[in-house]
Amino acid sequence: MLYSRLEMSLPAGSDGPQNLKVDASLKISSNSEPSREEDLLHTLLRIRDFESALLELFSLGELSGTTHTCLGQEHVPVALMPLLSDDDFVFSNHRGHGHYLARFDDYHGLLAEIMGRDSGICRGVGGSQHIRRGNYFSTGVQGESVPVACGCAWQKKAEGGNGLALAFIGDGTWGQGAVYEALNMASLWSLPLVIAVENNEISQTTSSDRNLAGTIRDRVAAFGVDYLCIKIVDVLDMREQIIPFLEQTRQERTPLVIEFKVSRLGPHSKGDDTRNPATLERLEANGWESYYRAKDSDRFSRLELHSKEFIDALIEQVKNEPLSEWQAK
Amino acid sequence: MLYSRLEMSLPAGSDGPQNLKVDASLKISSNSEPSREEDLLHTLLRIRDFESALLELFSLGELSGTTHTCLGQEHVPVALMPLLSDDDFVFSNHRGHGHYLARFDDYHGLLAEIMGRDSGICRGVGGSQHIRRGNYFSTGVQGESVPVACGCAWQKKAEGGNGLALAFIGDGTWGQGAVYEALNMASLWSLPLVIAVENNEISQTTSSDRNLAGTIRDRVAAFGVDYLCIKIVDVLDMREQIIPFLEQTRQERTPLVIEFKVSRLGPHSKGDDTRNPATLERLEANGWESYYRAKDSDRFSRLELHSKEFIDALIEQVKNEPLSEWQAK
Amino acid sequence: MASEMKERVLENLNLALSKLLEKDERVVVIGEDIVDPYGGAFKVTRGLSEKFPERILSTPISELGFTGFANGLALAGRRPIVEFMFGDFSLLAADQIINFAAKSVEMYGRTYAHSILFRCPVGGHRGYGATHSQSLQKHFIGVPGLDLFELSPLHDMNHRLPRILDSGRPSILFEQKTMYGQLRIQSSDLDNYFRVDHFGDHEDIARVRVDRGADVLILCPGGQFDACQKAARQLLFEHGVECEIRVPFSLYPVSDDLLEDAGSFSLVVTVEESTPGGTWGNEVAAKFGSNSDRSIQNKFLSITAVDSPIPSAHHLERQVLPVASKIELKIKDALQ
Amino acid sequence: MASEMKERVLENLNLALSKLLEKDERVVVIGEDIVDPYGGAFKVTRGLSEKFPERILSTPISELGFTGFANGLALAGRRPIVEFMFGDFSLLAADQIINFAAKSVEMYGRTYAHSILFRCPVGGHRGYGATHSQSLQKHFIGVPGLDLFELSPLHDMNHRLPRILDSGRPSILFEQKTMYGQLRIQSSDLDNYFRVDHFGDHEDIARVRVDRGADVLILCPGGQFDACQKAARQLLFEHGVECEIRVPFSLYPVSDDLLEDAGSFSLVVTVEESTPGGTWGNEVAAKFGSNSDRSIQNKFLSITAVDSPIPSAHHLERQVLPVASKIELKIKDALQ
Ligand SMILES: Cc1ncc(C[n+]2csc(CCOP(=O)(O)OP(=O)(O)O)c2C)c(N)n1
Ligand SMILES: Cc1ncc(C[n+]2csc(CCOP(=O)(O)OP(=O)(O)O)c2C)c(N)n1
Ligand SMILES: [Mg+2]
Ligand SMILES: [Mg+2]
Repeated sequence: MLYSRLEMSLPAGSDGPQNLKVDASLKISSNSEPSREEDLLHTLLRIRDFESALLELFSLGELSGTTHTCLGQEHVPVALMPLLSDDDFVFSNHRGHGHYLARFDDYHGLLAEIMGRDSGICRGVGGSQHIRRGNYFSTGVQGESVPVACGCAWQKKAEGGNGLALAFIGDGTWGQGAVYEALNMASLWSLPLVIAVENNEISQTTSSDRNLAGTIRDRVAAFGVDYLCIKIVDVLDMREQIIPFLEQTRQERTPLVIEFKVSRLGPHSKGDDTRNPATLERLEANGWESYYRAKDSDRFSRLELHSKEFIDALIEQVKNEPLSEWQAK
Repeated sequence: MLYSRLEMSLPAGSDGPQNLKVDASLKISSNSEPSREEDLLHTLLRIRDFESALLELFSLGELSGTTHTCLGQEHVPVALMPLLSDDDFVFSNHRGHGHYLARFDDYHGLLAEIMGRDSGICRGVGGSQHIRRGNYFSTGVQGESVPVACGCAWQKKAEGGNGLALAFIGDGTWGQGAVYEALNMASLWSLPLVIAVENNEISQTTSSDRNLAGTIRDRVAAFGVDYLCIKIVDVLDMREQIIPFLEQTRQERTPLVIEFKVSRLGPHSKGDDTRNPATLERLEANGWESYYRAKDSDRFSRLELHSKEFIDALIEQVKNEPLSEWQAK
Repeated sequence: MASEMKERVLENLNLALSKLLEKDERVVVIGEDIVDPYGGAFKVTRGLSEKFPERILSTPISELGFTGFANGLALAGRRPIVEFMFGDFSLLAADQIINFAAKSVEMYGRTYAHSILFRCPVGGHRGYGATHSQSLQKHFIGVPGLDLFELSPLHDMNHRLPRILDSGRPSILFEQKTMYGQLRIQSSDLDNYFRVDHFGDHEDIARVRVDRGADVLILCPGGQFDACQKAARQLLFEHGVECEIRVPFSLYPVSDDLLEDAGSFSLVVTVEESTPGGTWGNEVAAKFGSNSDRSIQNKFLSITAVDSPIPSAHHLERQVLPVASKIELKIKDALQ
Repeated sequence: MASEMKERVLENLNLALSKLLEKDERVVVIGEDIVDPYGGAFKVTRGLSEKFPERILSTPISELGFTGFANGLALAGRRPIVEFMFGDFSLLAADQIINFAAKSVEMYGRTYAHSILFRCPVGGHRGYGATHSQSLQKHFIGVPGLDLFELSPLHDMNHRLPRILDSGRPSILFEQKTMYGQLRIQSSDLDNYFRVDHFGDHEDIARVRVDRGADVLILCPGGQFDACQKAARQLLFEHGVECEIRVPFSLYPVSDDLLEDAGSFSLVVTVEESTPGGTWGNEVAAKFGSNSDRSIQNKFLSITAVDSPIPSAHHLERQVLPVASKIELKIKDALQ
């Protein structure tokens, strides 16, 4: 089976680029396979623990700068990434650790980057928000990457083949005009651009009813762009919903917006959450953690333990590495 | 009757500000009154002749710079302006002569401005595209004025009263992200902002099917903003369609987009029309000129003569005026 | 204000905003996440939305749009203060700042008041990375109609904020992020050695020196004062070099006063966090070049960051930014 | 190219683009209304879309968006050339230029090629008014990773355009609108008096002079060459003052060569159409100040436009812009 092969080929802790090439026309079978689900749950947990560890390191003063964890949203990149080939372009945003980890399975490179070590993806120069590896990019200015991804999608189409460019943005980023300029071009020129919206209904501290009029669905439709809404947290089921749409984007070279209804369970950055605990509790109850824990609580606990150990060991390792010796030219 | 009073109070060639205050809750009667229609036809013709004269002056080398005439679109401001009070904000754009003339009935001030005379509205500094008079503004950067108008609308609402801000844009200007940023704010904050779209289906040389995906109607609706489409050229009938919508904007302080389906009969600027003559002929046949000529050809010819004389005299007058003596500070 | 009261730069700015909102109904504050309880990414607006709920507008993530919105308010006679969460994002609004706000003053053939203040948190040392750490002051120098100011621990904002808005000219206030938490310098003694006074129009130039007749004149925007002061102390104690530091509130136009008597120093130094090229220091140097008596053989030194994006890692940031030890070293070298 | 063939600046640029498109499949041209038969507001791209229909992209009115789009092409290995219809609108795309294109070179800890060229028609004298006439070069000086160039009648673009893209660095080419229609200067004799040669790296600095040992050194971007040349003739014939004019192709970084031997002139003048403040002239002066032997008592004069928006009316434009007669006068005054 395609996906088990894929995930088998991602050794935990590996930091080399993985060949994630996938034949998108292949459909996955609907009955979930335990081993596959176990793998992806393990990935979900490791991303979660990676993020939690960052917050911990911050509170201990061992990290500085900014970090936007994807706590509560881990399932989005875990669902999406195996559906992309490594020639596809991916544009992540400020909340991008999960995107990177799900794409490259490279926990070491990202932690080293955030901790300013020489083995960091970008030698500590990029940091949490500015990552580049192959066709994977992130940057810290909201909305900036959507027209950029549009250009990459044009190139994918010009090359022939079925490549695409995917950009992650949040709900609040629909405030940026650049998003509409890009939607317009992608639609006019029929480009294989995918915008993956992680709609957590909040931007920093602003709830989306206070910064987003109307709906994302309607905004997308108004530009003649296809739209898919994903509300579930079961990763295999998510993939099943997404695959035919991605397939269409690849075959027809048409843009697509996928809106993921998700919950941000952590602070915006560090310790800057203005929401009340009851709200957070409600959000947690609907997240993938509750879902997978309920599905098989033994498995969950076992993997959780593995994951924690893995992340703890990682931190020890990276801490002991030398600081980056990058020099400005 | 309200509108006859209004138009009577606009002496031809006057260049002082006119009090155009109107009680927007007043409805006009549906049976057209000859005297009123005669007045507005006269205005239509004078704007047309003003614009034609500019093109002539350019071709004679008596004008330099740029000019974007509103030939074919004269009925839009002629319909709209009497529905605004002079406390309302108006934002014109690059194709703004008709907007100004319909608002202020000040042919002299505008021609003097374009010809760099001291009696010009802005002493020749602003020129064709940068006009300011009271609450009336224009500027040459597409889309720039929409968020600005949004701010003025906020102020109108904050003041109480029923004031509004209106911004003219073209169809091509829907390419600008600023338009969406403003729509979003206007909708979220419920502001009395009116966007008057003069959709002539072309931007400079680009037809709108090549730069506008989807429809303006849908884009507006996606932001939860009211929308009205005006396809007719009878000015009194246009007003009748518009009034209830404007009224709602004033009373409820809600944004509104009015899309006017119009034809640009002249070049984009001067002599830069890449469309074929057959297309232009077809467009002309559907314009207000054909319509009003057919309605009463004697009246049309009579007013046409008046108008030509008026504009000819105006040009003679302005030509003989001294150049602006503005000094940079 | 009693000189003994300890006040942080952030508190001073916050208080000045609060007073301004109280005194002047026309003032409106606009930006992202600026309402309570959050009070803005750097807490500059904390408490304001509770006191003035109608006039603190938290916006969508639309820098160009909300800057345009603020320009509209200014046209309508209000006095908007726009907060960019990071000064870097002012580039998204450059059209509204340069082609609209600044143009509104003179473009229409008469002089119009257009009271609007853009606030730009700038600078590095916070580990935010290249798109959240820049000092873009220089890119806004020389726009007709646009004035530039910079926050400092030496300048009380209580009367300066209203003054900016009273000027009727669009203005940008740059605010070094690392400075928000610093204590203001309110007494005339900085310590046992250095003394503080103010001179020039509106007492806008703060001067810190041991005595008249220093060897070196250091000119810096408020954001660099801390580093310059540390460098000056080292130069004094380690090398016996006396420095006078002048910190103008107005970055542009550069006031003539800033260079008063500059010819009497053996070295004139500008320090800023910008990358090289088109710098504020060049602007000062040009003014110096045209004003001063060139027969005096004094040298001019411009200290900036390295020509590089600002890295994220703390230790790498220090490598490219003009920290105190580098300032000290460069001045020492230049004196030789 | 035979030196007798008369070629306009516009034709040269158009031909250079055409050849580049032909030789390098990676090149894509992007902008508003750039396809035939219109061929762009200033006709720079005329004929290109007929020859290369797939690679000339006429865009919606979306400066920020299409600049971002072009950045995406550059990431994907293409070589986009972006035309802003008016350079003034580059401000709408400042974020993509400064925070994305320029950052792409070094922000990720390694050096990446990011071949992209932004073309900005600039300058006044066309009666377009304040938002369509600016010379915004100076605002882009000093961005790490970003190089600035300016078109001139003295510089053949045929090999220079490919060179810019080969550099792998984001670049802006400024193009004075009034210059498009001017004849290129292809012979070594400008007329019976002035001679032309080129020197420096890539022969990038054009030098126009009567002879060695002129009194005045005029440094100007290509767009000001015409006015400077006229002023130089007047100075020579009316006042017996000899000027040497140097026109660099690269505006920033300022090449050391530009100031070669500058200390031997009694007056060094920079001329540009920008408003005062943060000018290119300041950048040159700073370089001069740090390079040259200060014991030489030569003077430095910076000539710019007046500190004002550019008016629409032709006669008012001339009042604020640095026309030949003003340049002549200012140089004459400075010599006294
Ligand atoms: C242009 C720009 N403006 C403001 C910011 C500051 N900022 C960083 S994240 C953020 C909120 C983003 O909200 P959303 O798009 O919903 O993404 P989320 O954080 O919820 O994942 C803001 C305002 C920024 N990075 N870029
Ligand atoms: C930001 C910006 N980009 C480009 C231009 C150049 N330009 C002037 S008018 C125009 C076309 C506008 O089309 P549309 O909005 O449909 O208005 P119309 O001219 O048809 O009335 C363009 C591209 C401009 N003025 N501003
Ligand atoms: Mg969000
Ligand atoms: Mg149009």
